[in-house]
Amino acid sequence: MTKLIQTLIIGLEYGCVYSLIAMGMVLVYRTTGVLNIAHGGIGVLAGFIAWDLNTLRGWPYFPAIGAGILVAVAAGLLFERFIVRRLAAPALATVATLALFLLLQGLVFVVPWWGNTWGQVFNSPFANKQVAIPGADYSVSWDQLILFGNVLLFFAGLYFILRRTRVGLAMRAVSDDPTAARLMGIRQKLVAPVVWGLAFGLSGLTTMLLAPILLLDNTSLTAFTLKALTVTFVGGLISLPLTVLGAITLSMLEVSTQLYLPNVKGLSDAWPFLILIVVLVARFARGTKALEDTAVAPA
Amino acid sequence: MLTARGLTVAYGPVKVLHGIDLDIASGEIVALIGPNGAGKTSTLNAIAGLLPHQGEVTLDGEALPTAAEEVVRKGLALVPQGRRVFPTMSVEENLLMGAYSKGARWKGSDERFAPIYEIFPRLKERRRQEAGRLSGGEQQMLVIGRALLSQPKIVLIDELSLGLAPKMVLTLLETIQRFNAEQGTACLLVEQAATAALKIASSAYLLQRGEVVYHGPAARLRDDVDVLHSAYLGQGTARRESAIRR
Amino acid sequence: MSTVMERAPSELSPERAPAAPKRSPLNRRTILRTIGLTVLTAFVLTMPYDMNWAGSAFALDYGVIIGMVVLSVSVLGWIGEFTLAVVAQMGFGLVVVNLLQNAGMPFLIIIPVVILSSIPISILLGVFALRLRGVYFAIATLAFGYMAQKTFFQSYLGVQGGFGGTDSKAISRPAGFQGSESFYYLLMGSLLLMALICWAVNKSWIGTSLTALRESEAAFSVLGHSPGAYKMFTICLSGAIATVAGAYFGMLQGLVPSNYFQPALAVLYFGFAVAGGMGSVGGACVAGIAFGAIPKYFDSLSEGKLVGYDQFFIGVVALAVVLWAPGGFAYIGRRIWHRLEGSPPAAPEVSTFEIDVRDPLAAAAAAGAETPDGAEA
Amino acid sequence: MAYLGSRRLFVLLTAGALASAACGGSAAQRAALKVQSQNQAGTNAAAPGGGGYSGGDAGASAAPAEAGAATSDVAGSSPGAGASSSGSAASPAAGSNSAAKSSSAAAQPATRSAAGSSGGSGAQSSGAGAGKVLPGGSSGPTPGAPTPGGPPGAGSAVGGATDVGVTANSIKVGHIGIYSGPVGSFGDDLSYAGRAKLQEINDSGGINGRKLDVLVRDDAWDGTKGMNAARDLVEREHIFAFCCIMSVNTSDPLTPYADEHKIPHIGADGWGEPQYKGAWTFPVSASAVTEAHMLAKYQAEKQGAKRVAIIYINNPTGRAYVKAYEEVIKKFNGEVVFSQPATFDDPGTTTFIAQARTQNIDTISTYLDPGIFTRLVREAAAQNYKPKNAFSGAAGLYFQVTPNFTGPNGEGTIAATHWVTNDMDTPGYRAYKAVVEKYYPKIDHSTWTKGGFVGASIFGNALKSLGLEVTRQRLKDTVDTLSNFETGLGPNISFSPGHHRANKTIYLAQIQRSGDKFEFKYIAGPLVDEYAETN
Repeated sequence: MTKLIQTLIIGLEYGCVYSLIAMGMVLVYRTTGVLNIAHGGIGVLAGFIAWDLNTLRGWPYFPAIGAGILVAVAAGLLFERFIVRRLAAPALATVATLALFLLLQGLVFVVPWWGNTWGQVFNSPFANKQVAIPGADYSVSWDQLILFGNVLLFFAGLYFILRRTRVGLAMRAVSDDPTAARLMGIRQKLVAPVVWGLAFGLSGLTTMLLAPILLLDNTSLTAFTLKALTVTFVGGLISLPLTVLGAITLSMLEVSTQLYLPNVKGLSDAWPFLILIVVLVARFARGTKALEDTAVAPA
Repeated sequence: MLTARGLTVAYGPVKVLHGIDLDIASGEIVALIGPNGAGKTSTLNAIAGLLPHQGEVTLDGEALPTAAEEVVRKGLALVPQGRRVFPTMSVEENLLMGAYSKGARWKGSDERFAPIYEIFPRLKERRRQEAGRLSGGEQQMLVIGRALLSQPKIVLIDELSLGLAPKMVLTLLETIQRFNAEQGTACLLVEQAATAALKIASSAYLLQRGEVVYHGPAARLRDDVDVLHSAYLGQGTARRESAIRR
Repeated sequence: MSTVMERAPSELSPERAPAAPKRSPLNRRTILRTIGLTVLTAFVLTMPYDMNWAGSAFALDYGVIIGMVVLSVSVLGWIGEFTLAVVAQMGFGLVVVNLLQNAGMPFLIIIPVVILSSIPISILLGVFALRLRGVYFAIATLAFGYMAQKTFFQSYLGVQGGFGGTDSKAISRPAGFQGSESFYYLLMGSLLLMALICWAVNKSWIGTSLTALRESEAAFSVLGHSPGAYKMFTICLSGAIATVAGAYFGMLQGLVPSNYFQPALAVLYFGFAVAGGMGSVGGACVAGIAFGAIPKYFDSLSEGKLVGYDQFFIGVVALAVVLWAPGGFAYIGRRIWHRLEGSPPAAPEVSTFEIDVRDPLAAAAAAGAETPDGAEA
Repeated sequence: MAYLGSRRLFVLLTAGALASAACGGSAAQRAALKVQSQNQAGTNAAAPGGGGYSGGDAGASAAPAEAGAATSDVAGSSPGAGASSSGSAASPAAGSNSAAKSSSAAAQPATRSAAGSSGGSGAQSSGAGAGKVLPGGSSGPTPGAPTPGGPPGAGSAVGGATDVGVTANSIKVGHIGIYSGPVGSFGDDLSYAGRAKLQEINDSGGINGRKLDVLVRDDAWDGTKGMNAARDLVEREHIFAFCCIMSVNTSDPLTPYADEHKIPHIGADGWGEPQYKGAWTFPVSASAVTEAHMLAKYQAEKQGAKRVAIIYINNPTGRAYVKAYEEVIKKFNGEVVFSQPATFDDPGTTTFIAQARTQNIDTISTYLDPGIFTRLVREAAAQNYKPKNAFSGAAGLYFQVTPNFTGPNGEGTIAATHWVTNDMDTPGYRAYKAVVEKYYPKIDHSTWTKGGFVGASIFGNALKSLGLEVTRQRLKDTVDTLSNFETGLGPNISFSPGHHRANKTIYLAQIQRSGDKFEFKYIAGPLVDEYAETN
């Protein structure tokens, strides 16, 4: 019983992390056609700014992480305004996010007073607090609960924005058919900043949520980002619910193989690839067209 | 109302429109016909701001912007080829996007959609359904309805009939005619299957190899089968018939 | 025209540049080319000594190997794809070398076997390429690289220390090439050979077919060609280069822990390839050598205090390239060369990357934008 | 063209980097710059002595010399010790065997002449020293034969036979530290203690008139990088010897390399077993195997450990740690139920803890750095789990950062260390602390800082005892017969040829609460490893 609860909670924890990152990627990809590789880099930048303010400058915790996330949002807006907008093709913008990723990972070392940055402790005020689960010899830490809560909030928020708000509907229209969206009078110039700001802010938020659970360093999101990328595949880089489903499935599979089949070495790390093959075969069996970037035949 | 002077469009080194002139009066239905590759779609896309072009396009004497998202705000709506609904959005949401340029909100949307639902009752039945799952005809209704919701002075419709049953085409054309009569919305119809369009149009342009080879009353074109034939069958005949050029 | 890619590096084959009918530019061009080629050859031949002021010849060896890796990434640009599995392919090359050296095989047998050993993995990736395009293919290769690193390299090669899993012996350099300087000549020779092969392939009918394939796969297959075979060929070529690079990498380093085969590094190498000019042979070699060697030179300048600087600056350079010279170093190099020669500027190159494939109208616009009046001069 | 462009860019960028380091840099960065400028000063000082050793002045003459060195590498002889003089009267083959046999101090001169490499044997060596110039004679600035170039200058300053990396007034020493990488944030301290001792030697007059010119490199705790740095130091910078490298991942592969090139490495960290197989490597700290033995014994005897789980960094040392722990715990009827490798990018601590809980583990032992260890402990706390005997770990945990990172969750953790613990406050520890903190006041005193200090002390003493005749072979022979060197930090160090396992002593410390802080406190030791191999 305890083992099952354990599996579920750990699976959910990592599933949430993958989902957060993967959703940010899908959001950007759908609306702009750009694969945002910079996710890890932005998170690191925001995380270190918050850590700097909190531990080096003595800001209280919440204003510090708020500032970190704001910086991430601002970075998103600037990136959109000065770089993405200048690049006509999404594929070029994808490469630009890659450059940004390298730049930011390095930046953490370049700032002199951040010094050597591997593994900084950045505790939330809820460190070392946990809630026991009734009926099982197990507990969930507050930090984990906050992670779950935030993921739920983000889901709900995103759902609301995409369904009920003008800009959200515009985002969906753009992702469905950018040309038709233009014909409706939707200005990319207004949609794109929202998307980029949201995505970069999400990266920042993800770091803030993870830092108390893990340590903060310049690669803390990279490993997760790689797995999240494979998860986006499940939803074909389009469907948000499928992406989340894929994320949770992947983490559950990983955790349960590690806990129930500890002797099958390497299986848990092969899951991203195996899932990918399953998705491919399923698509193939259904006769769905091969996944590719081309959406519409030339007019 | 809508005028184009010297409209030129090129894909790379290949010119597809060689400086054509168009005039559409207020409340008029005009057909733009011609064979495959004559440049019809390019004309529409250029006017609507989807294609970079040279030449002057004005609406009510005012130069149209060159960006599609701005053109629609000036009161020109394009229904592009291929029934481009937003497939993952519901019918309602699609319609709402149509009203986007008029600052539409969910509030009061029912009243605003009412005229559309009245013309296309099928859409009302399926208002919550994903647009991607509608049939071809329904999708065409949706894109037309969507375009009308921006309350345009003129609507440009590209290949209304493509892939639709003749009966459905007829229904749609009748609807357009009705809307035109009731609201006074001008309409530029691009059609490859000319006969149906020519039925409701008052005047027509015949386009061939990027040039206007005929402009005049639609009825004449409709009745004079020879002209139409020559236009579609090749330039030899066309040159012989060039006498009819205005 | 929209998808013209750099076909041949000006550095390697300046005589291939389009002949411009000008008043006796031939003399000037011939002289310039002779000088350029001589300077380049001299520089390449003496590089370890020219650069000795900055650091050991090792850095350059490392750079040349990265040049091979980047070349392997860049070659895939011919079919309009990018791969993140090169790092895994390098790792397999290293493992093969280790096994063969433990079995006492000589160098001349090892390299052909390494090339052959790359084929099965390339075919596996090729199967993905048949079903997946663009970003999706990249993700598939990433998942493959991730699996290879986690399930195999980490246990076989260990972390940080090297060969933690198997207690194998360190890989040694081939006889006669033990020193960093002498090893450089072996590496540079191999890189030039690879570049030459790639260049020849790209110039042959295969290259022409690949261009056609990239422009329109449908049209290509309708004409009776098999897109699959061409794709598979390119992926095998790229895989063989990456695997050989991995083999040399093992020989250079001796002990290589698994952290050198993290999939995240593939993202870095892709960045190098873009900076060099995706699809370009010469650009890839130059970018790889520069971005590989310069940080290594930095390494010896400080006590690790410049550790993130290389990443930071590579990021800055990559961003600048994307913004101002999407054709990469290859494009910049050609422009400068043409200016020197006094021949008309190269046609502005647009890689497949520049077109929003989701939106045919935008693509058409992009294609049309540059043409009617000759666009930028 | 593009290449040139990018190079110019990089020059600019370098300038920017240096500028930013100079303006806003931390104390450590300024120290780094200082060392560099020192090095430069050393170069300049050496130049008039005859022959730059770095080949920094490129030019036509440098290239052939380099090529010569490279070919001699291929021939398999060492570039050091003048054995590269292929055409001279030296007999390179005579080298190591006879050296290994001669064990007494009295035999030293004989050994030297047998080795042949250091030229003449007597004190009147200046002429003989000149004899080991390359065939090329005066024109070729032989790597590492600086003194003979200018006989008058050499004569006036100091005499004595010299070797690669030794000039009239300096000895080039290579040091590789952990300044970046996954353990970089506390890894630099490991180097600072040894460097402090070397600096102190310089500040108190140097080695018989010669200053130590310490070239420092970073390995990012990565053996591959470390070996790159080592090759650069040996083959391009032509150092005389390595001193006090406290990074196991570099020391391990460096051992065979040092033997091959006959370069002394005094004061290695000794954590990895391969280091004890080297004739030219002299480890001063204890092996991870010894730590595992003593930890297992202590935990079995004092804590009743029966079911153990081990998480380890998957390098050779980590695997040896697991094996050694298992061997000893079995003798006490315990078992290692499962072990799991960890990596820095994805340590897998979550599932390790989850599995430990379901397997009824009473003791978790680790071979980790403080970073992953902290994640492990936090994970355990989040899951409301703590094994009965809490956590234990190899000397990698014995840092003050560990309790700082883990907070109350880490209470009860036992770590091994090879020297007296910080709270023992012996006179020797105070003396050590005084020297180290004079140069690096904020250092985190750990097993490794003490090891580095001891290594540097042995290096300095041995060099001093050589007099003016500083050769690699003599240094090796001297340290090889070192007997009962007083470290003042617990165990004393003795070497004999073929037996370099000098330190088999373990102290154990436990994280305990003191006030609102947590610190490592002495709980046991010195424990001498009775299971250790005898080599």
